[in-house]
Amino acid sequence: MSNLEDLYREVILDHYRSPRNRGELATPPAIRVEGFNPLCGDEIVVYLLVEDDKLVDIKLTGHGCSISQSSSSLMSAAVKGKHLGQVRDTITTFKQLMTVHESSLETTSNPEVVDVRALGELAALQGVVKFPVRIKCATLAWNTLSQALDEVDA
Amino acid sequence: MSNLEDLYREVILDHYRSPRNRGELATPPAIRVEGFNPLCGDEIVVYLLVEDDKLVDIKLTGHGCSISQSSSSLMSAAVKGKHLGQVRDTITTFKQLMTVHESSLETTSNPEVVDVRALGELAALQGVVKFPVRIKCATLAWNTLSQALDEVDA
Amino acid sequence: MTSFDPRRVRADTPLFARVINDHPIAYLDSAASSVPPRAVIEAMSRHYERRHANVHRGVYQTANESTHDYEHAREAIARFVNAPAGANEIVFTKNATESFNLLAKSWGAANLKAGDVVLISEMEHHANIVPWFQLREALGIEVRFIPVGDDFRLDLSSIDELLAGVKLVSVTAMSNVLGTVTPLKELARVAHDHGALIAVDAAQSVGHSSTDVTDLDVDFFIFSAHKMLGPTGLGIFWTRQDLLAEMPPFLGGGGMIADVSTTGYVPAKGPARFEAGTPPIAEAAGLGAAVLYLEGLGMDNVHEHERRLTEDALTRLETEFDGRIQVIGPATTHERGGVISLDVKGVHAHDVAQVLDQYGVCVRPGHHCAKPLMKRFNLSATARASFGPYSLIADTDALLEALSDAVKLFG
Amino acid sequence: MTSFDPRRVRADTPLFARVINDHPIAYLDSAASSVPPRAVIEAMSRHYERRHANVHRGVYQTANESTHDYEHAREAIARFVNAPAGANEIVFTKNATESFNLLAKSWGAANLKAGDVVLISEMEHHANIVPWFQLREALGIEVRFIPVGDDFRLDLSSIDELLAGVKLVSVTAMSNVLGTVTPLKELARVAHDHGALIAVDAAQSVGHSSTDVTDLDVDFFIFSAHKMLGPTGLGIFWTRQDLLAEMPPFLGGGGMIADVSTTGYVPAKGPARFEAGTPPIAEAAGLGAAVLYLEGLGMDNVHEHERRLTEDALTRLETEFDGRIQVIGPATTHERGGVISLDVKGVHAHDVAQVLDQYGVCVRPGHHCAKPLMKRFNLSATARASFGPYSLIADTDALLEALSDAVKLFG
Ligand SMILES: Cc1ncc(COP(=O)(O)O)c(C=O)c1O
Ligand SMILES: Cc1ncc(COP(=O)(O)O)c(C=O)c1O
Repeated sequence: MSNLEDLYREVILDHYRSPRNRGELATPPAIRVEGFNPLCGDEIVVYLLVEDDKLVDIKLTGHGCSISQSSSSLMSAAVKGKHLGQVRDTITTFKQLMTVHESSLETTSNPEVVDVRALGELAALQGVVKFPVRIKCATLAWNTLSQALDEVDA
Repeated sequence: MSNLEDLYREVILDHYRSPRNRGELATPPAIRVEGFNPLCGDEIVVYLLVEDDKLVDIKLTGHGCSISQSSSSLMSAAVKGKHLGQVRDTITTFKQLMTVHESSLETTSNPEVVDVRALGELAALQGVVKFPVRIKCATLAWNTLSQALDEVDA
Repeated sequence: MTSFDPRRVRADTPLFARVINDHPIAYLDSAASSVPPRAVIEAMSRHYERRHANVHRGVYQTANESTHDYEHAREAIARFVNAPAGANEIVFTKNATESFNLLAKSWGAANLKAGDVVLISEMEHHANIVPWFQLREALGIEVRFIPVGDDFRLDLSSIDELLAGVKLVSVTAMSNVLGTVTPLKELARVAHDHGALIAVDAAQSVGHSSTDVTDLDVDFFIFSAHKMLGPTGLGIFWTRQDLLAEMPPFLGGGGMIADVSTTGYVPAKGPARFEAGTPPIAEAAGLGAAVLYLEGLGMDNVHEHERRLTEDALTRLETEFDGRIQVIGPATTHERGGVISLDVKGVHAHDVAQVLDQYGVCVRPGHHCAKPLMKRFNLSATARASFGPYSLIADTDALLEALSDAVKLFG
Repeated sequence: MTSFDPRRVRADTPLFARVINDHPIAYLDSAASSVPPRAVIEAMSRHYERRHANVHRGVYQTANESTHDYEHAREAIARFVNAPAGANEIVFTKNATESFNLLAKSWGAANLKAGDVVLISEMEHHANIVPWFQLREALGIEVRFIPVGDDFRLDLSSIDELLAGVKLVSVTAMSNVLGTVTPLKELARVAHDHGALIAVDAAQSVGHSSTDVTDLDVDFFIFSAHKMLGPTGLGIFWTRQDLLAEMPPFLGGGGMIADVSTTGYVPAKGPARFEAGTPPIAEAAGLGAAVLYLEGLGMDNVHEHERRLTEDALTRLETEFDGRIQVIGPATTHERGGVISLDVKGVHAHDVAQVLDQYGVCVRPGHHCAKPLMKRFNLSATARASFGPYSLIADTDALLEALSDAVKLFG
């Protein structure tokens, strides 16, 4: 059964109360991409500074629930300073973690295919999949980051 | 209970098979008004020749079911040659005959307020009120005539 | 006055048998959608089981019965809102939102031109905003906003200036976020004095208090069946017969025509002109039953019941949380309905609602389709609790207990 | 292949318990609206009794369940018609008619300009005619008609000339008057060869034979839930994801936006952009159940069953009435569905239907919202009998007996 401790782990509440990498970066050289969750009103703005295929800096602004805010904070900590390839891998892994098995209303994360240890603190978000409506809160920042990377490529 | 003999009285079938006053009148001096029943596709065209407050001639064209056709034929026979005041009285009486008591799906005509004898052959249409959807078939010609009289007044 | 007992309403409403996370359901989301009683659900089942057929174009018995139910619902609604010319003034749409699109794109497109002003308010639902923006794109009209004051009420102090150039005032009867009730009679009077018509978004009022469009002296009145104990899939549009007669068609198709050929078409007269295609027939049967049910309760009883619940909840929210929880809306029940938006300091509305769900308490977090209003008060979301005729003090008890826990969890 | 038994379908469908004028009901009006089985009715009752809540904006359990049912129906429909990109291509409207208005007024208004041609046919339903006439008024497009031949089929002999200047071909999959089935694959190919897109009115086909929009290679596909054993109040619009992404908003309101301020709005992406306001939630739950039920029957079984009934009825109508009754439609079941329009010489369709009602036989008289087609064949009305998966030879027996009596009564 779903219960609140699974969702609101201490790491999550900590990142919610003290978000990492809040702020803006000058554009250019940084790029700026906005993400919306129209149904709940969550908004996020991601600033990326990419140099030599490396994400040298990332900043975030926006507002939303503890899940969307902690997920974006955890994300920023996880990808800052990484090569873009690694960033993409992290996104992929995280999205797999958030995959819901749609065979029933019961949902489980996908531990066989996701190496939870490799995720570090991000693994705290694992409990979100038991609350399917909150998955879009957790993935908002990541989808926005994906979109930003596409702009870098373009 | 509703049954077919009530609806399809011999007079009605006779007027359906041999409609009276079919045809057109030259306009002007006659006036011409069209009536539609959009839901069933019935159409009627009424030509009226009014002289000195008298309906000296009436002709009809159009097509529709036995009820709409016989009602228009019966109407033309009932009003032809009458003074407009009498024509209006006949319309009123006929509409009363077609009044449905909406308190339930059960419907009855209104014999207390309608002098059925005064209606002559028109009384054959009395059975229609037991078939509420057909009332609009029976009244199409009459509504069109009403409208035509309004044009005469205008 | 009939004796009104909310526990009987509850017993009549199957959903309340549900247990959520080991708690009896505390449904506090009637502002989003109300919960239909058994009589409404059964009216629809009966329709499908006994008489289902398409309307209007049949002569056989079940088609007559279907048509009768459908038109009967139109009469019931006309009576319920006291439409001066009865059922001829009631158009059935799919929801209040379609009704607003009908207003903007039929009446509006025919009667407004570049520079004309439609005056709405900062506390409108998107249903009464976006169609006007769309009309602005199409025609170049101006959309102007009546501001909302810090007292959470329409600021009518400059209403005469605001009305300059206005052809239509379109305002909510009751805010679905603040609970604020609009002084409609007064607004109708000043609008008419300035030569403007007035449209009312009654989605939040019709199921909670008695309605009289004739007495209000308004011109358009819009609401949804699913917010008055009726089904989804059915909206209502009322306007005066003379205005309806002049409105051009909106959606085109079967049922809304008098004639069609390969060269053109002639639209039908009356409400039919705006009801293209197979209408929501079973839904109308359900709405008819909902009107009967509400009439049985007595709308004044419903209103007084919800007023008392609201008064109690407002008092307790004020006294039991040391200012940690702010009510976004008027503090008393004066000109205010049973919609209570909460801002819990330091806890996002989504998280509040999530914690409450563990207690079986159903509240809605978000912007409630009223983003301009949220921006006005610098909020991104509230957690909204709202009452219906079946609500009990026990629901408020559950709400407050769960809120305490949410506050504790987030520290 | 599953074993298909129409008597089981009948036993599953509560309406068939009805007795009309002392006769068991012979429901032969599925082309107007089909009769839902118990599973569909119960899915909707269960929705209202157990999980009713508005969708999308809630986090509590019944809101999740509602949302799940609603989105699940979208997936079921995507699977049922084999939409290449799945549920993201399915928009829910209120009926097929709204879907056509969406096509004309969103895609059409954005992609057509004065002089562009929309090619429809003489056998279209008003739903696929009037919206194009409305667009002609608004934009000055041309609406052109593929003629129908004396064999009651589209006359495609001049299709290349007809396609000159055409941007969109919009045709019915099956005529609701004639029963004629359109050669869609062939039409899609020639339309595409001429650089035109193709839209399909599948209202009459989807509940009666299997559908594969990918294989047909069409661009838009429109139908109604209530003609496929589902509820009223719900229509479907399918188009390819790339086309959907480019379509501008149609109805404005809540749910179709990404953002709204006092100065403007940003529309949402995907199907949501076209689903303004509270959607038909219970209806979607019903549609989901209808799809499951039809999948259980097997659409090929349903099709073959109705084909046999049609073949039998056509033969008997031909042999038993000495030419007094004419079938307005193809004489064999080759490229023809189970819709049989009758012209009884000397008896108006309304009178035919009235007499039939005395025998519990439900047929529909009238122009069937296809007036241009009626004019083409110089008819004002036909009496139309149509089959569904629950139809039996006994229904045809009742029809023929009642027809004999109608012929006798009118002499
Ligand atoms: C061929 C055809 N197209 C469109 C429609 C319109 O469907 P609806 O009335 O559900 O909008 C119908 C049925 O009335 C039809 O038979
Ligand atoms: C004030 C108000 N107006 C309009 C609407 C729109 O109603 P619907 O979603 O039924 O179209 C709502 C509810 O969502 C509302 O609360």
